[in-house]
Amino acid sequence: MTHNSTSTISVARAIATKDLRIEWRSKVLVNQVLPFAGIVMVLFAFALDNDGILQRVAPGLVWLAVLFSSLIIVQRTFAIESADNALDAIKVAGVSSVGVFLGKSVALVVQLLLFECVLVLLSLVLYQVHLSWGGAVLLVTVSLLANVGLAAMGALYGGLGAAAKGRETLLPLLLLPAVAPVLIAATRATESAFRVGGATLGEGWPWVALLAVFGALFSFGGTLAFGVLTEE
Amino acid sequence: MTHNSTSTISVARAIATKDLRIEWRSKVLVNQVLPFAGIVMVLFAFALDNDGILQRVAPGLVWLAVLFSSLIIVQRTFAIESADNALDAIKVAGVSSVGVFLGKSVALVVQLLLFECVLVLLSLVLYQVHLSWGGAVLLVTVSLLANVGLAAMGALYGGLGAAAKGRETLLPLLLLPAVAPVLIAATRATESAFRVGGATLGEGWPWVALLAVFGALFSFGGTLAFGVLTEE
Amino acid sequence: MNIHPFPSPVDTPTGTRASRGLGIVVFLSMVLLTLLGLVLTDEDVVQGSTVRLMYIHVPAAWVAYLAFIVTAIASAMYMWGKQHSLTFDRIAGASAEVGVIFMGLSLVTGSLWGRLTWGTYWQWDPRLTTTAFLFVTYVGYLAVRDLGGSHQQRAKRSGVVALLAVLEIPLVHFSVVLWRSLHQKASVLQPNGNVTMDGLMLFTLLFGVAVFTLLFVWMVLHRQRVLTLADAIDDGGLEAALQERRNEAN
Amino acid sequence: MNGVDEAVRLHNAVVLLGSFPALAEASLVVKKGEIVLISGANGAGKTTLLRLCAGLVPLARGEASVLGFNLATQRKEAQAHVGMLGHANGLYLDLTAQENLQFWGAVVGASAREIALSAQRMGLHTRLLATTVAKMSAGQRRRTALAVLVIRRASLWLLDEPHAGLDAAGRDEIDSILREATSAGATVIVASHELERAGALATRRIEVVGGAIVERGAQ
Amino acid sequence: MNGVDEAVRLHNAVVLLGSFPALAEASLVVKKGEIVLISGANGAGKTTLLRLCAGLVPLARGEASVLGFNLATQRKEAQAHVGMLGHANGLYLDLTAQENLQFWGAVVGASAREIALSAQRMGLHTRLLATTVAKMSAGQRRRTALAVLVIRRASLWLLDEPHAGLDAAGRDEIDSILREATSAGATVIVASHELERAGALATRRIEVVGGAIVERGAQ
Ligand code: HEM
Ligand SMILES: Nc1ncnc2c1ncn2[C@@H]1O[C@H](COP(=O)(O)OP(=O)(O)OP(=O)(O)O)[C@@H](O)[C@H]1O
Ligand SMILES: Nc1ncnc2c1ncn2[C@@H]1O[C@H](COP(=O)(O)OP(=O)(O)OP(=O)(O)O)[C@@H](O)[C@H]1O
Ligand SMILES: [Mg+2]
Ligand SMILES: [Mg+2]
Repeated sequence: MTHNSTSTISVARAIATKDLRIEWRSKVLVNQVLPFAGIVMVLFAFALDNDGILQRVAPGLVWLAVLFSSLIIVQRTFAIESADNALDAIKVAGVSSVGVFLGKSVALVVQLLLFECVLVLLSLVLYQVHLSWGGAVLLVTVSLLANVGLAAMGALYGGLGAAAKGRETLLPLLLLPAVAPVLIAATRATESAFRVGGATLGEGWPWVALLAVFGALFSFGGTLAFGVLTEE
Repeated sequence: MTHNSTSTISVARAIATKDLRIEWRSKVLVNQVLPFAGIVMVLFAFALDNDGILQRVAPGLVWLAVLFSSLIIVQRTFAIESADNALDAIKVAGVSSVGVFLGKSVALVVQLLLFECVLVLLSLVLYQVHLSWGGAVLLVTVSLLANVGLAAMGALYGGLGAAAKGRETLLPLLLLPAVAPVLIAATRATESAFRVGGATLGEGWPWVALLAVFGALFSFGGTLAFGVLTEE
Repeated sequence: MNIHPFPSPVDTPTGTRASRGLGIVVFLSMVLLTLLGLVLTDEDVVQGSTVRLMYIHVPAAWVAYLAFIVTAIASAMYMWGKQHSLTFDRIAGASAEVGVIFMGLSLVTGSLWGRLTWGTYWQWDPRLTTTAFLFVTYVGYLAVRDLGGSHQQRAKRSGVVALLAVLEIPLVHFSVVLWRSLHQKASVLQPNGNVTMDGLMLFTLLFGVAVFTLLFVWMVLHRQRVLTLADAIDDGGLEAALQERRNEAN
Repeated sequence: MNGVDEAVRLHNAVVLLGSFPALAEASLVVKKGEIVLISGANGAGKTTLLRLCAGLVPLARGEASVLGFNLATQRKEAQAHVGMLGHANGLYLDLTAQENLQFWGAVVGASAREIALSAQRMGLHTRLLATTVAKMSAGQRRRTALAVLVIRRASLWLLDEPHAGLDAAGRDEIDSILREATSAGATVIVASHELERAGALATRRIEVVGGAIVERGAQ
Repeated sequence: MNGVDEAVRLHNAVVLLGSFPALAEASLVVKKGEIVLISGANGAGKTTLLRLCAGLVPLARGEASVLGFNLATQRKEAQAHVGMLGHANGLYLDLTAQENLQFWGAVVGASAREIALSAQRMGLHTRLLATTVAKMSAGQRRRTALAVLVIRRASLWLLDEPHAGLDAAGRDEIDSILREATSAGATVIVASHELERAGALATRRIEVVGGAIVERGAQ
């Protein structure tokens, strides 16, 4: 009598669509987190504006801003589930937890990409960075790969925090050290893309490889671990 | 038959005690926001460590970290009230809104002070700043006064955001420009205290005066405006 | 079924004979200002032709200040007036909207000018930064007006914000004195009252201020009437909604 | 004009939530000492009616006064005498029941004895008093919220589905508390879907239909 | 051992919340097709019992199986056939009722027709379907949650105070939905404090006392 249980893919799609629709409807990230990140970058520019320091640290600032925004985005994406205890409802539905993990991750990747586009554009204007075509290609690749890693770790630890009620505290503690390597690799690669401190484009690509490894590792690990971390 | 309504002061005290007790119990700020701010500062030390840049921008970094933390603290202090709709209960109690404002502000000041102590100590260690006794006195005065301004504006606009449900979006938009002068004055004064870029201690005190003016102005304005912004 | 108890707002003109007259005057003075700015005045000794940007940049900044001050005064009149008349609130809103436009204009012309003289669109200079903050503050003010709730509530809330926000203007104005700044020091109105500028340039600048002020008045007049009609539409919508709600009861 | 024996007087009151008229020209007079049961379909406007009386939502049109205070101009004065229990409990989840009660005691000026008494009445025994609200069951939270309400000693009690979530003993207790309050001169307005239970308590019954009020006559 | 005609079998089940034994050696057998009413004081353990059957809290000791699946080892398999309505509604507040239903439809694999049908049954008319849940009244939210439950077409229905917040029409509707479900072979367990209402519906009644189960006999 019960419905046939749906496939992992369709669960993932339903969750990702729903998350993106909620963001589209509530615009919390666009209206709240994005201006926040923007103002962070403006204030940094104001605090550091002398002697070309700003250009030198611009890549680091961009990725710091991404990192903080990603923390808030992860928190928000699980706050949606806890608000009226939809998390329990999803658990009782007995659907594939891999599907839930993938859905959450995809929604996070999409939102992070949007953020990065805006933040990178902002940094080009605010920090007066010059970007060549080759640099742009490098930057896009870096963003994509870095996002996969950030999103996978975010979904994993965000899920853990939401499952262990009232322990959202754990999120930054777990997430920040875990994604620090991603941050560093992305910063170094962006330095090459922005050509700061005499870095050349060629120096950037090895970092991209590293990001790809992290992304793959984190997604794989997340897929395996999510069920264990969030259930019961 | 109803109780005599309690005085503004006792309402303020009840609210401040309650807020601090909740923080003491839940440790959200200490466990969540503080490590976050700490990691920001470490990452900066990591990103900027050359040619004494770090020492030069240390004051700016400290106050930026304070500012971002203060946004999160303000959001948290009003999230407590909205979680089970205690805000409505407080309104129906018909207590003095000045009392509510003062209570919230005091709790914010205390929490901000705690944050600043940790962040300043951290900056001394991380950025290898030397602090003289005179500098320390200046720094303490600056922190106290800057906090009053931050807390008053935070309580005011946080209350507005909480009252207009679902529009917490406004908080950074309203709060950041309003407290930017506080940030600038505090940074300049801290530069004197840290003696960076050849600044002398004496140069710091006029900024303290400015901070005092802001603090007084914001507290006064907040006291008058809070009721109007949060009611109905 | 037309349930609106008043003529359709769509057909109600926002102009009157007086405001149309004012519009014509503004238009003609604009033409004259363009002539003065582009043709009749000389190049600056140091800045060359780029100085012509001043005739927009400075009036726009000053009229934006004026607009924000008008917003504050109108808000005060709403709050402390006996009637709590929404007209004042709408004037405050209209004036802030126009002020944001002028402030934006000043920011844009300033950064163009900066590109020409300093070689960069933007510098993290106190005047520029505080101006940007002032701009953001009034964008925030407009967002508060948009929060929803009753009209009176909107008026009260935004009135408070307007009174707080106006305090930032002195900060922007004195920022060049307070902090070491790249930006032009107060060159027209110096603290000691001296005026240091070539005659026709000064005249053009002041004429620009006058024209922009008239433009401001004209825009606020119309905008204020549009806001009045928008509020009326809201109220008219209420009648229809009430009717529908009563129908639920059958 | 506002009779001293009137607890609530609404005249063509309109309340807008967003642009939706949750109350559409509702008129109602409640005398002091009454226990009024408000019934009505889901979404009819019961909660909004109570929130209007508590001064939590602004009046868009019409007139409303509570305990002789005009809600448009003397809201704070009215609120000082009004106690409300909404759908939400209004508790701080990270504090224990005891700490919640103490906070409200300090805010409304109730003594430690009153607090202990009302906790006892609502069946909050020692273990529960020391439990944080976050760990309580639904009914235990509701009991804590009711204990907070009791120490308010309000003149006008507004209750939104007070019986929901309470066990049999809790239901009896709240009924006897409300009866005591009215016999001491207070007025009670209860919105409820449990018509038998609340109807037995009420001295009068009204129905909210599509944001307007329909009298159902005394019981 | 697990009889095919048993929907729930608990044997000395212990559930710890933190370190508190919310269920203390509860034993219970529910046959397929039954409608069981669980009553009990606030904090007795009713919600915990339902959450155990839904596989939402781990078993600390004892045995528990649902629809023939052992909860310790085959939780997912059991959950695929279980539908639960808790104290909370489990809805997304920023989505409309329609969008919530569509999401759950996609997750559990229900067709658009089923969704439309269950929305209609729960009285979610066009305006409501297009309203975000955040703007709904308490009862309207509960109705949406019930509509979501209906499209689950579960074999075991677990309901925590399903009547609370619903108006008279909603109460009748939910009763008839549950009767239909059991006549189609499903099993229903209802925790409730409204003994008259839920008692009339139930085929059997049990009471939870201090985390253990006391039989009250068939009605
Ligand atoms: C984005 C860049 C700029 C911004 C945001 C900006 C903003 C302002 C503002 C707000 C004022 C009014 C100040 C007051 O009287 O309180 C002002 C005045 C003025 N600005 Fe700029 N400005 C910018 C760039 C420039 C540049 C590049 C120049 C010329 C090199 C310039 C020349 C002037 C002059 C001459 C005045 C009149 C000064 C006085 O008498 O106070 N500005 N600007
Ligand atoms: N922002 C809004 N926009 C549109 N409609 C709204 C908004 N907020 C509330 N509503 C509607 O207003 C009505 C509010 O009703 P209220 O909460 O007073 O109902 P109620 O009688 O208490 O119902 P219940 O029995 O379900 O608690 C509902 O129909 C709801 O859908
Ligand atoms: N983390 C915890 N620590 C201590 N006690 C807890 C914890 N979590 C829950 N409890 C207790 O466990 C019991 C849980 O009961 P449950 O929610 O199952 O009650 P219930 O029968 O549903 O009550 P109600 O009728 O109020 O809904 C309560 O007594 C509660 O105080
Ligand atoms: Mg209601
Ligand atoms: Mg329960």
